[in-house]
Order: sequence, then C-alpha cells, then structure tokens
Amino acid sequence: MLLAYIISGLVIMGFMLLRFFAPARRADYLNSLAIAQSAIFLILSIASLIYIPQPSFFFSRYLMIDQLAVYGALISCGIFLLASFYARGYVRRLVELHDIEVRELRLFYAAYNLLLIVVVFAFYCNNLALFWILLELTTILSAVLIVTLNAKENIVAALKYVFTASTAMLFSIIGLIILFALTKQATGVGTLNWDVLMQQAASMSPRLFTFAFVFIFIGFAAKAGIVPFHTWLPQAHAKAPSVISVLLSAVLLNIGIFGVLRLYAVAHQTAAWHDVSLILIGFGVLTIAVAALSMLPRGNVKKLVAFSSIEHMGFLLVGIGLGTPLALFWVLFHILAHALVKTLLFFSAGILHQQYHSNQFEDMKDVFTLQPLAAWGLIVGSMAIIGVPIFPVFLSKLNILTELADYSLPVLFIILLCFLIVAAAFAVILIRTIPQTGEIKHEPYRVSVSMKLPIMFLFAGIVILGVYFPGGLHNMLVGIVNSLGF
Amino acid sequence: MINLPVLDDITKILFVLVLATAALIITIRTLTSLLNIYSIQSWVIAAVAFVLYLKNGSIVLLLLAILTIASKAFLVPFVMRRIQKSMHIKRDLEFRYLTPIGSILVGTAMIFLVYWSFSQFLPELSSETMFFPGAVIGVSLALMGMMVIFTRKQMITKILGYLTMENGVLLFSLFVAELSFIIELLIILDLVMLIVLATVLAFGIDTSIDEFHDKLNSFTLWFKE
Amino acid sequence: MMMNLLFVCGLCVFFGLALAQIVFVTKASAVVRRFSLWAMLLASILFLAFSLNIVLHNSTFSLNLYELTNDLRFSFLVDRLAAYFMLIISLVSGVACLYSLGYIEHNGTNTGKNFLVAMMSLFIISMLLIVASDNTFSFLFFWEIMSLTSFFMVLFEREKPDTRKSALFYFVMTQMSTVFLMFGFIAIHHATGSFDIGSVTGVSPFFKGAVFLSLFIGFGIKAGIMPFHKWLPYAHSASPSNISALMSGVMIKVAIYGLVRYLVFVLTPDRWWGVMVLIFGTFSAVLGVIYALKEHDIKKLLAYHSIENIGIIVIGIGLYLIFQSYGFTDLATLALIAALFHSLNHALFKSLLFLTTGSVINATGTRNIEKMGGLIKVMPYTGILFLIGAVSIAALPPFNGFVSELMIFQAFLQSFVIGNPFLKIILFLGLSLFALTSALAAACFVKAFGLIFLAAPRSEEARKAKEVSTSMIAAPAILAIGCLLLGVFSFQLFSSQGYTLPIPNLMVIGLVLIITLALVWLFMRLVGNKNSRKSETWGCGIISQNSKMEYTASGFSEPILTIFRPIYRTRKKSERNFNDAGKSIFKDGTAEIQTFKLFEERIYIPVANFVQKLSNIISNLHDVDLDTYILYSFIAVVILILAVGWLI
Amino acid sequence: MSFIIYALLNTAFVMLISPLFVSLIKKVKAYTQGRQGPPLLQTYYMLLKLLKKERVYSDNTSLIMRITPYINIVCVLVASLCVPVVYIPAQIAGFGSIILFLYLLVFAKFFMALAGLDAGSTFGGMGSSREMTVSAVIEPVIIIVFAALGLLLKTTNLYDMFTTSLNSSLFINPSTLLISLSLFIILIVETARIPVDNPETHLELTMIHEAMILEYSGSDLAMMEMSHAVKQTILMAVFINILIPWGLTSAPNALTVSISAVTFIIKGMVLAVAVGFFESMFAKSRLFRLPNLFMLAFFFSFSTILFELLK
Repeated sequence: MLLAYIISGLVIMGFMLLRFFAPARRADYLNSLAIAQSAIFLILSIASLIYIPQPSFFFSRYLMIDQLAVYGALISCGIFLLASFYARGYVRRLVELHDIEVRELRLFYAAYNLLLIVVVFAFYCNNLALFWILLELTTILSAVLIVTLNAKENIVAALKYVFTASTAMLFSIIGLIILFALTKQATGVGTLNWDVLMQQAASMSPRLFTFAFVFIFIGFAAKAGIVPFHTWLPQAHAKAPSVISVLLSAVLLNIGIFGVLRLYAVAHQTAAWHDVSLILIGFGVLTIAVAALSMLPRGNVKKLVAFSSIEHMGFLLVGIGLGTPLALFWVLFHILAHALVKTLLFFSAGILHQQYHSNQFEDMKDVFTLQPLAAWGLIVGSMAIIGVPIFPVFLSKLNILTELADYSLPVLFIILLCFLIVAAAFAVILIRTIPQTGEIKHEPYRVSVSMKLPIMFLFAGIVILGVYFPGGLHNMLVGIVNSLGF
Repeated sequence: MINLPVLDDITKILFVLVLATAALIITIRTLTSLLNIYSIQSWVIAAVAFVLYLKNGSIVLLLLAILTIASKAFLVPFVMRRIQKSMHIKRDLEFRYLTPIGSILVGTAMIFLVYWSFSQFLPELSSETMFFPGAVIGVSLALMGMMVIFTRKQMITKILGYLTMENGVLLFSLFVAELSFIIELLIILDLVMLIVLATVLAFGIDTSIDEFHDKLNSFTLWFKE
Repeated sequence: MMMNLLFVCGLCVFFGLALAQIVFVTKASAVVRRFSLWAMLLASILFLAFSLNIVLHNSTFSLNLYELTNDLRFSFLVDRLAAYFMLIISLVSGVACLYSLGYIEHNGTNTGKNFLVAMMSLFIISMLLIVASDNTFSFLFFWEIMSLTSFFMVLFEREKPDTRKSALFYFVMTQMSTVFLMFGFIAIHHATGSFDIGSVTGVSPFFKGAVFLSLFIGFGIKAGIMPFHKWLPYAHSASPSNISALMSGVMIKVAIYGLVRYLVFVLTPDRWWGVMVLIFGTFSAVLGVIYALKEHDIKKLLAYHSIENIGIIVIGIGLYLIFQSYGFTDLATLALIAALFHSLNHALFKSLLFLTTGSVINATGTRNIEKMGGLIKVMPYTGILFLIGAVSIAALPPFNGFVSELMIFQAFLQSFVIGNPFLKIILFLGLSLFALTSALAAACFVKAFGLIFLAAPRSEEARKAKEVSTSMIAAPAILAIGCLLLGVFSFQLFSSQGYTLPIPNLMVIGLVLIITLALVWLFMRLVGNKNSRKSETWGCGIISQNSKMEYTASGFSEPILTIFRPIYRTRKKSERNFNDAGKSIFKDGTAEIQTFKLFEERIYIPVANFVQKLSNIISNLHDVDLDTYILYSFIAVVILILAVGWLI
Repeated sequence: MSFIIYALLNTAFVMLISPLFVSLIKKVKAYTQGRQGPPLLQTYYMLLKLLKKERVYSDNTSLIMRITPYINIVCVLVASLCVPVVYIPAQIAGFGSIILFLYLLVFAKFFMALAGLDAGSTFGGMGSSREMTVSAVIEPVIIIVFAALGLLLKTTNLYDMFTTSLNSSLFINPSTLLISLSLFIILIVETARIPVDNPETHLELTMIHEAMILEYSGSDLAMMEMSHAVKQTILMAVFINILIPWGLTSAPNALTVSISAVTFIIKGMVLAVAVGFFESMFAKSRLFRLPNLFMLAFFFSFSTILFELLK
C-alpha cells in the first residue's frame, strides 16, 4: 500500500523534473501534477482506510497504518487537494506580479509534492525516531517553500523558522535516546517503535519516562507552535504565500500535535500520566493566554490568524492533557474542524492580499464591493474560529471545556476569559475593517474559479459539519480513541 | 572488547577537550578559526566514539565515528567555507545579551545545573560508567551551543552554534548508542541538509535576492533551468 | 400532535425564510421581502396559539427534535413558564414584523434589507427556541445564535462610525455574557453529569454560590442589570427601530427567563441571593431612570428605561427569593407574578414606544428630542399611541404598567411580616427607592411626550413631518390595545387562572372613572359656557412668541439634574465675555452641563485599558529578532530541566 | 348599591366643602397680614363666575390642553372615593388601596404637566418641570409614610387604616407625632403651599402649580381650581381621619353620617386655620432647598419605622 504512495509520488516528481518537457504555461502544468498527486494520495488514503486491516505494519515495523494515522493522512490530503486547486489561480497571479520567478516554479512545486509525501509518511510512522526525521524534513521543505518568494523578509522568516524549530528538535533527540535506553533497561532490547512502547509502557519507571517525555515534548511543541517555542510561527505564516500558510497551519501543526498525542497515549499506560497531564495542561493554558493577548493589537490579517492557530494548538494540548476518552474524541474532531476553518481563513486572506498587495487591515477598503466572497470568508471564518454555533469548533470547544470542568474549574474560567479576548480581537479587527470605504478605487481583481471553488466547498463543509455529525466519522473517532488505549 | 580503566580516563580527557572547544567557539571572533575549532571538536567527538568502540566493540560506534568525521569534519566545514568566501565576511565582532566571559560563566553554571538535575535520574538508567558524565557533558554542550546562537551576531556563527548543539546531542547518544544505524544515518543526513539550507539562507540575508536564488538552485541542482 | 404541528410549522417557516433570504440576499426584491414578513407574522401567530394554549391549560409539551451526537440534543420542553415567555416573544415579534412591512423599506440597500429580514427571522426563532430548550446545550446554541444575529442587526447601518463602536461594544459584552453562562452551565454539568436542565442537589454552598454568581452575571449582562448595562443604550440606539423594539421588548426578557428558570427551578436559592438580587434590581431601577432623565436622544432614553424596568422585574424576583426563603408563600407568589407580569407589560409598552419612536424618527430624521415638538398635530395617531405607551410605562391606572408595579408595592408594603430587622430596613429603603423610580419615570415621560409632540415645532424637519403608513400605525395600535386591556382586566385575568391577588378590580374602577367623566361632561354641557376662541400663547407681554422661547429638554430636566448632582457628578461650565472692564455689559458666552459617565469611566474603560496594556506588552515580545527567540527557548529549556530535576 | 350611595354622598360632600377650606386659608393669611381678606364664600363665587366665561386656547395647543381639565377633575373625584369622610363603607373592588389613591393623583398631575407644556409658553414649561421634580422627590417620603402607617396599623388599605385608628385612638401613640409631622409636610407640598409653592403669585418665577394652569380660562379653569380644592380636602381628610378620627363612623345611618360630616367640617376648618398660620410663618424657599424639607419628612417617617421595629 505504502509502496503505492511512494511510486505514485516518485512518478509525479519525475514528470515535474523532466527537463526537456517544458510547456508554455509551466505554472498550470506543474499545478495539474500537484492536483493529480494530492488527488491520488487522497484516494489511496481512503483505500487504505477501507481495505487495510488496522493496525498493520510495513518495512520491518518502521511504518504502520492505523486509524489515527489514516485520519491524519486523510485530513492532510484533503487540505492539500483544496490547496492545490487554490494554488492554480493563486500561483499564476504570483507569477504575473513577479512575486515568484518562473524559474522557481519547479522548485516550488517539487518541494510542495515532497512535502505532501513526507507529511503522509510522518503520519504513517511507527518508529518515533523516523517520525522525528520526517518532522525535521517538513521543516526544511516548508522553509524552502517560504523562501521561493522574492522577498528578503521571507528569508529572515525562514531562518527564524529553521533555527527555532530545529534547536528545539535537537532536545527531543535527547529525549528519544533516553526513552530508548529506558526500553532497553526495561526489556533487554531497546526500541522506539510506538506499538512496542504501548505494550511495555507499564514496565518503565514513571519518573524516567516523564524525564524523557519532557525532552521529546520540547521538540514536538516547537513544531506544533506551543508557547514559548512558537516564536517562529507568526512570521512564517504571515510571510509565506497563503497556500503555504494553509499547509503550515492546517497540516504541519497537526503533525506535532499527533506526535504529542501518540506520546501521551504511551504515557497514559504508565503511572506517570498525571505529571504528564499536568505538564500538557500547563503549557496549553500558557499558550492560550499568550496567543490570546498577542492577538489583540494585531493589524495584520495573516498574523492574527496565525496567532489564533497557536491558541487552538494550546487548546488541543489542554484537551489531550485531560486524557479522558470524551476529551480525546473531541480533540480529534477539533483538529479536523480547525484545519477546515483555518484553510478558509487563509484562502480568503490570500485573495485579499492579491487584491490589495498587503495584509494590513487598514489598507483594505470597500471589501464588500471588491471581494465580497473573501470578505464573507473572513467574517464566517472568524465567527467559526472563535467557536460560535452552527460551526463545528463550537461543539468541540464546549465538550472539551465540559471535560475540563472535572479537572479544574479555575483553569476552565481562565481559558474562557482568554477565549473572550480572542473573540474581542477578531471583532475589533473585522468591525473596524470590513465597513471602511476608501476614496481611491482599486479595480477589482477577478478571482479565478479554481480559487473560488475551494472556498465555496469550505463554506458548505464547515456549516454541515457544525450541524450534522456523520456516523462514520463518529465511529472512526471512537475507534481511534480505543486504539490509543483510553 | 578491551576493558581498561585507561579508556575511561582518555574519555574524560576528551570531555575536557570538548568543553574547551565549546568555550573557544563561544569566544573566538574570527570566522575561519571558528570553523577550524569546530572541525577539531568534531574530531574529538569522533575520538570519543572510537574509544567507546574499543571499549564495547559495537560496530555502530565505529561507523558513527567515521560518519561524524566525514560529515562534520569535512563536508559541512567545506560547504561553509565556500559560502563564507562568497559572503566576504571575515569576523564576527558583536555580542548580545552576554559578554564572552559572561557566557562562559553561565556555561559552567549550566554544567552544574544539568549535573544536579540529571543526577536525580540517569544513574539508574545505564550501567555504563561513563554514561552519566557523558550525558551531562553532552546536554551542557548543547546548551552552550544554544548560547552561541543567541549571543553571536553573524549567521555563520549561529550555524556553528547549532552544529555545536548537534555535537552535544551526538555525544549524548554515543553512550546509549544502538539506535539502529539506519536511523543514525538518516538523522545525520537530515542535519546536514538542514545545515546546508541554513547556510544558503544565511547567504541570502547578506546578498541580493537574485544571487540568493542562484545559490538556492545551485544547491538543488536538478531544479536549475 | 396538533401542538407538534404548530411548533414544527413555525420552525420550518422561520428557518426556510431565513435560508431563502440569505441565499437570494442580493436578488430578492421588495415583494419577496414583504412576502417573507407576512409569513413570519403568520408563523408568530402559530407560536402565539401554541403558547397560549399551554399557558391557559397549564399543560406541558415536549419534543425531541434532533440529536447531533448521543449527548448533544436539540430537544424541547415547554412548561407553563416557558410558554408564557414564548407568548411574549411571539406576540411582540408578530407586531414587529407587521411594523417592518412599512418601516423596512425606508432606508438601506436592497441587499442590506434582505439580510436584515433573514437575520430577523433567525433572531426570533432562536429566542423562541432558547426558551423552549430543555437542555443547556441547545440553550447555549440558540443563545449564541440570538447574540450573533442581533449583533449583525445592530451593525445594519454599518457606515456610521458610532454604529460600529456600539456594535463592537455589544459584541464583546454578549461574548462576555456567554463566557459566564458557559461557566455556569459547565459547572452544573460538572455537578449533575448531564446537559439536562434539572435541579442541582447535594453540592457545597460555595459551589452553588459560584454557579449562581456566574449565571447572574451572565444573564445580568444580557438583561442590562447595572453595572453590566452599558452596551444597552449603545446597541439599542444604533439598531433600526423595529429591531430595537425586539431587542428591548423581548431579548432582554429571554435573559429574565433564564434568570428565573435557573435561580428558581434549577438551583435551590439561599437567602443572601435574594438580598443581592434585590439590591442589584433596585439600583438598576433608580439609576436607569435617573440616567434616562438626562438623555435627549430619544432611543437612548428608552433604552435606559429598559434598564429601569428590568430593574423592577429583578426587584420582583429578589422579593420572591426573600419571601420564599422565609416561607411566606403567598407573598412570594405575589412577587414572582408581579415580576413575570411586568415582563409582559414591559414587552408591550416598550415595543410600543420604540415602534412609535421609529415612526417619529423616520418622519423627522433626527433622534434628538430638542429638534422635535408639535408633532401631535401632524402625526396624531402616532402621538396618541405614544401617549398610551407613556402612560403605561409611567404606571398610571388603569393601564397595565400600573398593575404590575402595584403588585410589587403591595409585596413591599406587606414585607413587615419578616422578622429580621436588618432585612426589614433594607426592604423599606428599597421601597422608597422604588417609589422614587416610578415618580421619576412619570417625570421623564412628561418630558419625552411633551417635548416630542406638544407645543410648536422646534425645527424645519419637525414642521415638515408627515404621518406614517398604515402598517406602522396598525402594529403599535395592537400593542396599545393590549396595554389597556391587560390593565383593565388584570383582576379577572388572574382570578381566571386561580390567583386571587390583593389588587384593586380595575374594571370596576375604570367603570367609575367613565361614569364620573360622563357626569362631569354632562354637568359642563348644562352649566358651563361652551364657546371658545383661539388666541396666541400669553407671553407676559412679548410681541410674538416663537419656538425658541419654549422650555427645552435640558431645561426641563435641569432641576432634577441639580438635585441629583451627587449621582450625575454634574459639571456645569459657563464662561462669559463682557464688553467693558467692569464686567457689567454682557457680550456673549457659552454654558454647558456635563454629566460624568460613572460606569464607563470608572469600570469599563480602566479594565479595557489594562487588558490593552497587558496585550501590548505580551505581543511586543514577539516582534524581535532570532537571537531573542532562541533566548526564549533557551530559558524555557533551562527552566524545564530545573523543574524536572526538582519536581519529579 | 350601598357603595353608590356612599359614592354620591361622599363626592357631593367633598365638592361642597372644598372651596370653603380654600377661602378659609386665604382669610387666615389675610388676617395675619393685617388685611381683612375675602369673604368665606369667595371661592364659590369665583367658580360660578368662571363657569360662565368662555375658554381661550393658544394656537399651539393640542387636544391635551382640552382633555386635561376633565381628566383632572375625574381623577381627583375618584381618588376622593378612597378617602371616606362621611362614613367608612364596606370594602369593594379595592377602593382605598393606598397605591391606587396616590397614582390617581399622579395621573392628574401627569396630564396637568403635559398641559403646562402644551401651550409652549415658558412659564408652563417651567411649571411642569418643577412640578414633576417636586412630586418625584416627595414620592419616596409619601410611600415611606404610608409604609410606616402600614407597619403601625398592619394594613395597606385606607379604609382599614381609618377603621383601626378609629377603634384604637392613635393619639397617645408616640410614633403618631412623627407621622403627623410628615403627613403635614406632605399636605403642604401636595397642595402647593408656601414654602414649597406660592399660590398667590401669578407672574413670579417662584410659582409652580399656578404656572401650569396659566393658560387656562373660563370653565376649564373652574374645573382645574375645583380639582385642586378637592385634592386639598382629601389630603386633609387623610390627615384628619388617621390622627383625629373621632366622629367618623363605620355604621352609617342618618344621625352618625351627619355627625361625622359636621365633625369633619370642624376638624377641617381647624386644620385649615393651622395651615394658614403655618404658611404665614414661613417664606417661600428656593426650589433646591426643598429636598432638605423632604429629607426631614423622610427622616421622621423612617424613624417611626425604627421605633416600631425597636418595640
């Protein structure tokens, strides 16, 4: 199965790299390849969900397909597919504006496709060390994607990203090694395979496990944008082209969270899980608070959204830390909801940026007349992301908070206040921006269908998901929660 | 399998050397000599690996030693020299947050701190005598590398700091070892790619966008038009 | 079965319309709008029938509409209390729809109007469903929808900057109320283990107190209880008048419903709750009317009166809690009925006032009563209707406002049965403040009606004003009739529902009034001199009297402002310039009266500033270079290593 | 049926004697100023004269101006039913509820104030503004006084109050003194007398009540004056029936009724004389001094309550 992934991936890479085959509209040609790949991967993931017995292992148990992995892969492939469609119009425009040079296109799309492959395999990892490696690879690739744009700030942003993320990641190697030694001590032979860890967790010394966990957590936290290792995130998201911001926010952050989730699943088997929960919830609350407060004075739409991603990652961390089956169920749902809404927000922001060549809110005049779709995308997205009803975030928010009440009421109250601030931040921006009218009239930039369609789709998607809970999804999530041993 | 106490002493001496190099990296201002110091450090690490191999002859360690020398003592410094040449930067003068002296003091503090903290756990983890000191030295080396990153101004120096952190981690891992070799290999490759990228980016900061993109493509050769 | 049909039909109509309007938001024409408004009117009538049936027969109705997941259900249970509030909502909503038929066409773009209609129908249905909900999940769900839709409606005239300010203020406050409600509900869930609305038992008094406080604040914000009221004047004055009528007449009642439901039926109240509620209510009432007196923006004035009336309702609830805790069931019932009945009455006359005000504003194009005057001659029907509203809200017999306030007076006056002297003194003080409130309300509406409708017009617009269209007269007329009937037949109404309350039989008294009137009139016809002539107002020898010499609104309320200076912190400024050094010949000068916005300047703005500062500090930490980022991580790592070594 | 009889009797009697008290007070004040003053029947003549005269309306006025006199007189007369002077009838339809009584008077006041604004003259506006201010500030006092009475007599209904005070003479009760003071102040305020208002003046800025009815003339004015007189009488009646209820009866027959009527006239005249002297002892005080006076009344009645609680 996984071979199928690799082969198809490589074939398409091949098509991309064929030097002699260089059609006139290279952008569209490469883009079609990207679409093709994400489509194929989506299909493959669905297929592996249906036809592959879960869990099943590959490549001497380095890789594994279980429901959690497939869930992650499905979300990522879906987002990638939408992004690829969006990219068709978006990148064409970028080329017109010389924001990106034609000669960079191959690099761009190659990195794009590689990223997809790496992401999918990161989800399919069974071995934590391998997972670590792929995680580091995603950093490299996304950094490349960020710097393909013609701007110095992008390089700065990328450097910050690379350094902050990978310095933290080094610590998680230390953690992994300790974990390895721990298993070795527990059962003669050391291993970092997740399934084995799950089985042997009980026999490890809880103190040492926590010790290891803390170190591993540092790295994953950095990738998931957890305060205080989140510092790279806002700039990277803001500077990257919106397509890439989508991937960074809706896909890459999830990988970090999935890593934490798997680790926590192991921790839950040991006696150490109370301490671990404490750590996670502590970091979660800190993250939410810092993100919420930093959102208030933001005038840059993409930065605002980026901070809200940080805040949501913190919230997910809290949810994981609670460690009750219900909480985890809703955490998984929240990941999906967050991915969809964030995609919508960044797509709209992308359109607005191409209209006004700026992410600053005060530059956006006459939004409703120029870009009604994007404007509504922004409004609906904000409403959805602050978690008001008929949008899915509300459900997961309410339920995770309900679980939190059993853990601690004061914490619950603090988080609620932070959410209030977040809501205020979004409201301030939108209400000040959306109605403002300008004297100098821009000519409306005609948004291509390939950019409109994904947005339409997302509108429908989030509304439906907000009021209708598919039974299949329900069973799947329940299955995942069980397979994680809760 | 030779088991002589002398080996442990050698290891200790090597540790001291490692720390010395780290201290130098923190303080020295000239880029070229920084690079040299770094490759020396890598040699030392390799030596530690080799000594450990002599001690409990697991082949992985030997391979690691070779790999380290290959990548860290030759490849990476080579790349960086090239870049640095084209960047026309000779020395890195300013310091932030900490003066060299200050950072060395903090570094020492780090060592004690890590020692205290780890002494709560690690002794019970491995029977290997040198494991605990190795771990302490490794982690503190990593922390010192981090200090280099945030005290020095030049990108090149920062990258060296990062490499130092890596060395620290490597040192740490030597004593637990036996991550399956493939993993070790991948990790190292991964890091090398990272360094290359970082170096190119660093180059991009100090030159025009076009030169940067040329360089970028030249490092990802097959993308060139 | 029948009831199900009614309920579901109503739902479908509202949702269907909302959906249709949103989908065709740019295309739909005035005809479509008119059609949907008629349909909404119809649906409200359905709900009216539905709720009336339940209220009169004291039956209950339950419906499990739809399950999202196994524990998140949209299920409804309508008992008498809920049905009573549904009655209020559907009644006022229906009238508002009728009014909108004429009103909505006056301003705004086509798209805007369609959107407004869509939001309106969502708003109405969400309020109905909040009241009907039988679990906190759907309560919260529809509560949020209500807040959102009303927020969008406040933002209707979005091009005006102060509208945006109000909308922002409103949004933040509603979110705050949601925060507190969520906390309360989740805490209840924590205690009971389910989202269902059932009585919470066996919890520590501390926990119960915390839940009570958070719910009280949550609902208090929405209801506009002082000091959480500040959004209310802004939002109500910013939104279109039909919406203000809905918000002020109905939305804040939904909060009252929540208060009653959770305080009385879910949590078992302690005594101090009653005292606290009473005190808050009293202060809202007094301060509400006192602030209303200084307003010259007619809609803000009405908004402050909403605060006052909410205060009165809350007083009733507080008295209920106190009497209940002492076991005086009859008095408790009296107080609770007073509160509930006043909710209905306030819904009627306040919507009446807002709707007529809307007509006036449409006719004159201003909200400042200084610029009005003499309107009763050009728009007589609106004038009479407004007068009826004013008389009802000033609690004059035999209108409905009088009855509910009389009940509360009775409850107060009979509170001497309570033993605790401390409580007794509080109650008597409350009584006197309450009396002050109603007297000031009368004064305020003399000012409002007198300056809007009487004397000579004080501006061109007022002179040129025209009477409004039929639907904009018919709708308030219904409410006016309601006000009168509910007043006159109150005694019969309650006795028919089996409550014999110590209230005068206003039917008889009304009869006596009419007979006396007839006799007097007859007498005057027979004895008095019938003929009359016109002349100009006697101006103490002024050549000709013009409208500049009339008493202005600020002049009218000046004595009260002066007497209550400590509350207003009134600052009077006046500078004069003189022609000569001896300061005897006055040249020109300026004078102004400023009132100190106590809550805004002492509570809201400081808090906002604090948060602003904090967030600035935090977010400035992010705008730095790589070194500092790495420093952060470094410190974090070191701390972690320490913590691990130390704690674990 | 019996109630109708009561209503006719009471109303007729009140209407009959009210003008008498008005002119009596005038007379007393005149004497204290060394003048001879008008004859006791002066007010009756004036009313008759006014009835004969035509009405003059300003061009600005609306129907409010025209209906107000009717509303006024009607409200006051119905209010007078709450205060039995000839005899105390049986309860019916909640007549005698304090709140009803007070709010009927407020009703009259409300429309009088509107009428003051209607003509658009400066005096009228000023009058209504001040009237509403004063009535607003006095309202808590009134309520507290009646609350105190309620506490004293354990009832909130005027009929029952009078009955109880009739049966148990309150005069010896220490609290009663305080209550009577407050009641007297209320009487002064509500009947627009010095130091609150100055009924004599017509053009000075001191006036309140007179300013509102400044625009009235002819039969309308007659109605206004009449209602004012009746209002004064019933307020005096409340004072009298609670403090010195002797002679008032709750068992009506020809004899008792006539006795109570006669005694009431006597008591009323005494009180009127007292009011007259009181008025001539004081000067009109500034409007913004009034709250102090009211606070005095408030203090008295509140301390009554405290007394009751301490007992």
